[in-house]
Amino acid sequence: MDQIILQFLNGLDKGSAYALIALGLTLIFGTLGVVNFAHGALFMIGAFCAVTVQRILTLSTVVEDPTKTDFLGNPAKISTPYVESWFGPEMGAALIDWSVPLAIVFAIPIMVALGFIMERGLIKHFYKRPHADQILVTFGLAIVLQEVIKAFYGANPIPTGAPEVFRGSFDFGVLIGFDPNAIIYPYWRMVYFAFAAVIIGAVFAFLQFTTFGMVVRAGMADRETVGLLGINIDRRFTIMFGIAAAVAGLAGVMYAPINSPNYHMGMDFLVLSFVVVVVGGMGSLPGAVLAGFLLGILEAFASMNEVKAIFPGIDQIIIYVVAIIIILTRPRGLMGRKGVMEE
Amino acid sequence: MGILEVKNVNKRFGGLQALGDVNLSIAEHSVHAIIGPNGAGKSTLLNCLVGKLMPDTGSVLFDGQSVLGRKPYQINQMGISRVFQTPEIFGDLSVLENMMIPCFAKRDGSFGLNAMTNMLKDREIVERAEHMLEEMNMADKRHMHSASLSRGDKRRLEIGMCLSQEPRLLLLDEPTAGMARADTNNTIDLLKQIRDQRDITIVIIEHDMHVVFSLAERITVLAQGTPLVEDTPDKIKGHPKVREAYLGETQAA
Amino acid sequence: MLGLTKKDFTLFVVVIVMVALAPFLLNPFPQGSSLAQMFNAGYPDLMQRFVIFGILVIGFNILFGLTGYLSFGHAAFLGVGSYSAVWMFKLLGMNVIPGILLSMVVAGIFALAIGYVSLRRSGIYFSILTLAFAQMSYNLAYSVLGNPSSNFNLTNGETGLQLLLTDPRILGQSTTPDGSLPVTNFFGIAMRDSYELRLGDWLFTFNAGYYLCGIIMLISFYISIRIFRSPFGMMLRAVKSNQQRMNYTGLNTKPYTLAAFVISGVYAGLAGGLLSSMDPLAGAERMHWTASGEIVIMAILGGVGTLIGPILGAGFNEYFKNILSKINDSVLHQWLGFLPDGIEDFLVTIIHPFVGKGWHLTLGLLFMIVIIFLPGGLVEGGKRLGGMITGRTRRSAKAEAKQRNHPAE
Amino acid sequence: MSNSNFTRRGVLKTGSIAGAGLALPTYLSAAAHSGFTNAPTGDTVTLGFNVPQSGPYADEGADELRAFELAVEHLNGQGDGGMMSTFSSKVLDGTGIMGKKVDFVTGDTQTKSDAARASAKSMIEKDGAIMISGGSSSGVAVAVQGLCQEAGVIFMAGLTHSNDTTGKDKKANGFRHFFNAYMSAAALAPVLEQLYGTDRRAYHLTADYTWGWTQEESIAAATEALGWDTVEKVRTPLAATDFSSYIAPVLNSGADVLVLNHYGGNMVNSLTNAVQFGLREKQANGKNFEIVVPLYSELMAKGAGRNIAGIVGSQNWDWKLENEKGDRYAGTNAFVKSFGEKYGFPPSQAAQTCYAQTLLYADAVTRAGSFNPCAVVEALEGFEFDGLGNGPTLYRAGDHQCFKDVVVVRGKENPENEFDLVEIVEVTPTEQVTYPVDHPMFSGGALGSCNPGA
Repeated sequence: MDQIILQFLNGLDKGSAYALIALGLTLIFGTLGVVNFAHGALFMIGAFCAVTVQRILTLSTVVEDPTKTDFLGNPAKISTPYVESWFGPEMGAALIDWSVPLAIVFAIPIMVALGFIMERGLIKHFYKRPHADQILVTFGLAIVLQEVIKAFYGANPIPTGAPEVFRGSFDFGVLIGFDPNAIIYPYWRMVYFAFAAVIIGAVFAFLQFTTFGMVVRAGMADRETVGLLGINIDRRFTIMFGIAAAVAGLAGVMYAPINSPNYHMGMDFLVLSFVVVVVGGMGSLPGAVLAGFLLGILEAFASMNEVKAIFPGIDQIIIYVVAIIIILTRPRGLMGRKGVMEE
Repeated sequence: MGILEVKNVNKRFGGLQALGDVNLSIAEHSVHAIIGPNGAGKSTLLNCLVGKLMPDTGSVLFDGQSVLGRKPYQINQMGISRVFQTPEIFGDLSVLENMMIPCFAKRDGSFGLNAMTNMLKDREIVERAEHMLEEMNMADKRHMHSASLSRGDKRRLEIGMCLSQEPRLLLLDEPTAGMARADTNNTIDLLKQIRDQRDITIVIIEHDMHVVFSLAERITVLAQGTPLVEDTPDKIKGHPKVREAYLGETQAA
Repeated sequence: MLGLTKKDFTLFVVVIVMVALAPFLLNPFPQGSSLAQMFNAGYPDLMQRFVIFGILVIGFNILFGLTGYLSFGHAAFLGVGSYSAVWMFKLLGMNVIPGILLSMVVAGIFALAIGYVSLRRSGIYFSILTLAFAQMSYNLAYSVLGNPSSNFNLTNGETGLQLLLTDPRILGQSTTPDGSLPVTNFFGIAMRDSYELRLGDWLFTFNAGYYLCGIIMLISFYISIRIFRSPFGMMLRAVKSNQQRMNYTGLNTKPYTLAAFVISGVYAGLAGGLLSSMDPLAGAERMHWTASGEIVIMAILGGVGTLIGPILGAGFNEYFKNILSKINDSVLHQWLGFLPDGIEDFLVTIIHPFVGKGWHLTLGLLFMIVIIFLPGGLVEGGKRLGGMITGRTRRSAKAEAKQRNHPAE
Repeated sequence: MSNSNFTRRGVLKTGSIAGAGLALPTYLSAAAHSGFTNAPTGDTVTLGFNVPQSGPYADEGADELRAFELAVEHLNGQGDGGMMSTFSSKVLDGTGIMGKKVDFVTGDTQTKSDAARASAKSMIEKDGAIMISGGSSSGVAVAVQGLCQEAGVIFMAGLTHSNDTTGKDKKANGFRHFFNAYMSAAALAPVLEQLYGTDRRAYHLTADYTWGWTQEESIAAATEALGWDTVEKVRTPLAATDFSSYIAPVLNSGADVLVLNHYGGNMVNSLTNAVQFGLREKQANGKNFEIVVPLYSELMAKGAGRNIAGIVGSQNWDWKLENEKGDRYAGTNAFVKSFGEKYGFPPSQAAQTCYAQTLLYADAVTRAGSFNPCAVVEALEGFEFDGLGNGPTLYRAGDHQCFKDVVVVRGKENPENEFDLVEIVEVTPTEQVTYPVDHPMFSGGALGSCNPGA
């Protein structure tokens, strides 16, 4: 029982990441009708926003310390981050410690701007092109983006820690009557789950309760009619692209402490998030979120030893097995609409 | 016994009774029109005839054989061809190729792994397709990309494709919907020509009374999923129930 | 001739000549010159890859180009074919023919099974189904099915399935008299045998394996032309164009798409079998989704639904992949050595991120450029070029490009 | 950087023949050359350095490439000579190899068997490389080693740690300087005993592919010999990025040690996740919970950041070795100095192994007096040497594996700078990590006979 609760928690957390990425993908697909293979790259760039903020905060003055030597026998260099010399050691250290949450503030404008540039500069020329062309050009863009990141940051993962207060884990088990250590869960992952819930909630609320959101929803349902009403749907869709990019970017920023960011993390998530979107049903936002959590939880359960003992290797393929079963039994995924992407 | 016998067909969509106890008998070599206001169940009925929908109860017999439970392509192979409201043609293919496809379907059946012959060297098929194009007055357009045809030409092509299969029953779903008057008249002439020259039964679903009365020999009026009355055009024109239920509205509008 | 129209026959002859003379065409620079080091592609391995991936994409194009069904898991068939062929070399003997035949059969069976299930859906749902099957194959081949210490080591996991001195090879020999592995051969002609021709400063290599692959590629290409021009090919295009009309014209689309899927699966299996015949080691990576993606890229780069496009796309991709990754700074310095030092260093710094370890970046940019500016792929580029030369207006070339779903040359 | 030391081996070869006029057909195979593949005929000899330049191991590949370039410089008499001056064999004189200037070509393995083989093939077929070296994964090493055996060139393995490379997949033309999983386990066992005692219960998380399996087998055997229990061995998918669902059950499984048989990005992520779950602060069975990563590199330590602190693992070599453990490890400082001065940071163990392999090859050729692979094999088999940073080392004839001391390291709690992430805990002497050629973990293959190609 404790194992099941534990894996359920893990699943929620995996699911949060899947759901956030899938949500952004679906926003873009639902509004613009574009299959964006560069979405994983946006997630990755978000994570590197966190890395960059950490780097900026740790930019240092370098002085030579004659009492120590470095590996070549030259005087060692002592570096002091500027923030520590500006704001005092304590405040400076705190800023560095909180660099990931701080990065959110920086990531939003960067990601929105990146989204605008992508949409205006590239994607809009592909609205009328076949989906295969869209996939290919965005895939090319994804490669270019990740290679640019690689050129600047290298291929090695870059450790990006969560603030000190969120390190370590919380013992859930004790809370609900299990033995100590039976159900432990890291604080930062709880933060991530809560963060994902807030973002998802905010996106839905935005679409549900604002005029802007209403127009966009109407546009998702029937683009031409809304266009006929004299509403400039294109500009709104551009903004939606920016929002989707920001959602992916924020998912990446907050993910950085969970796994050290590396340049190909976007590609690692890309296929999975597409499976999530399709299982959820193309163009359905609730479907994407539901499928994200569903697949995350199933993936967590499949990695249990008890399950693997019965089906060896099931954790390698569970996502795909589930995807195949769902697509075959529900022709348009969990909540997909008819006629979307079936041609 | 007509060529098409529809008996006690019922179809519900959720709480909506789309078809209620429809009985219909189409005589061979006749032109039979089915009319009715929007939502009367015309399209649902048609879809039940061609295998797109499965009625909840009842039977549909074509030439004594049941069509129910068969796939659209199987029903087509039995001798029923369908013309759609908006012309359904192979837009990526040339006009000639469009015409060849039904010829192959007629000769080779629903599937043929005929992968190693050159289709243009298949004299029999090409001649048949060319002949049909001439009959449709489209021979000069044979190498055109069919998506670039005018709407009237697309309709002619679609009808020609259906006819090239030599069907015994031709179903037309509002063949002149959205057409300009001139195109409509051309289509009427074409259909008349088919009716007069071919050994064929035609069922036409139509909104345009001008078309119906120029072509049909018998008319069934459908209202709320049930046949209201069936008779010859002249009788239908004067039928009080029809005027009330249907024509009155049209004339008023 | 050969049942082809004059135009198709001309194209076929051009391809024959290209394949036959590739060792010359791909080695335009004299051996030893600085340009030769990087730009010459006339060595056996790369030439073999050109034609083998050509076969793969020709087959993929029969499915994607004609029916419009975008399989995102085609690499699975390549992998399955590769494994089958290596197993043949392990169990039976080193003649490539049984290996190639088995690879086609096994890939065909796989394609039949996967296609039967996946073709129940269309559009992106179909793509994701094929992707899911391929990723499952990859993951299982990499781990569970490839554990050397288990009794069921089908794929040898990460290392890849390889020949061992202890393999039975019942129709051949387990080891050669001098204690090495026997080499793959075609009735005695070793695949790696080459004939070298020197003409002045030029060195041309004629490799037996390349010519075997080349001949098989020509046969595959010929069959694909016949399929394109056949009633079957037209039906496939009709499927892409309007499935509804197909159904109401008495045609059952499922066997058509399934047949196309199996044919292209067999092509992929053949390509896999040939890869193994040229180099008898089959790695799981060739089934990874990025490998499937690469097939799609090659098809679209070349020109979807065209006859020659797949060959161009495969050649373009393989060429740049191999060439760019091998350029390093010392090569750059050598090329630019004629410039003054300052400018030379500056240029090397500029070019550096795009070559060697940055080859992905350049390839990504090339993909984008081709897709953005040549919606019909390289074939369209060729047409525009031809148009410019013969003085036709760009407009007409563009108009033609709009009809690129037609089988063009 | 404008010294273009690039003349292709073909220039002279062709030049000498060009006089003969045109068509001079020869079979590449037979005796047109000196009886072996790619016999160098001009005044240069080409080596092929096949390293991961793209993919997750690209940084490690870049470091290998730096070492190769340095080695080539030193062989050609440029730079300060590095370990050539400390190397026990003194036949290398800075004039290239046997008077032929050393040229090299580079390629990208992408850490994929297929791509690595294709890249090596192009080096052999197109560039005339006579030796291939490099790589950072065992799958690639085994695949390329097989290719070199068939093609008749020498393969000097780079970073490859699986037992199979010199075990069941060993080849006559292939040589490994790097240590292996068995040696890691044998070296770690006494240290683990000393640090954590003999009454421990271990939980293994293992990357589900060849290398992971051999390491799991080796470590489990070595720790069980100490008296440890193995609670569970769990295989994790290679593609996994989030290991939470594998880590979470560990604490409640009755285990008190977690062994991570992961490498590269897998290891960085699984270790990060394990620390996130607070495993290192927990108690189990009344003891502190411990994490062991049997093999990790400097780059992985860097990727894991401060999560690596206190984690015990093994390495082939460390740049501080000579400073801390004395001049048994001579050569280390010479290498660190020339590498550090050229590139500005200390070399990794991958760089050291690649540098040593290049020198060893050059030395073997010179001692043999021939580039013929069979002569080189003969010169390397049973070769005992010293002064390449690892102490006295033997290239064993039976399996072409180097036997030398193994370094046991631990992540530093408070690293002073970004290069100083690990501290040396112990150096386990050669005798303790040596095993017989027919050890069960290495059985099942045969070297076969050397293949000169031709």
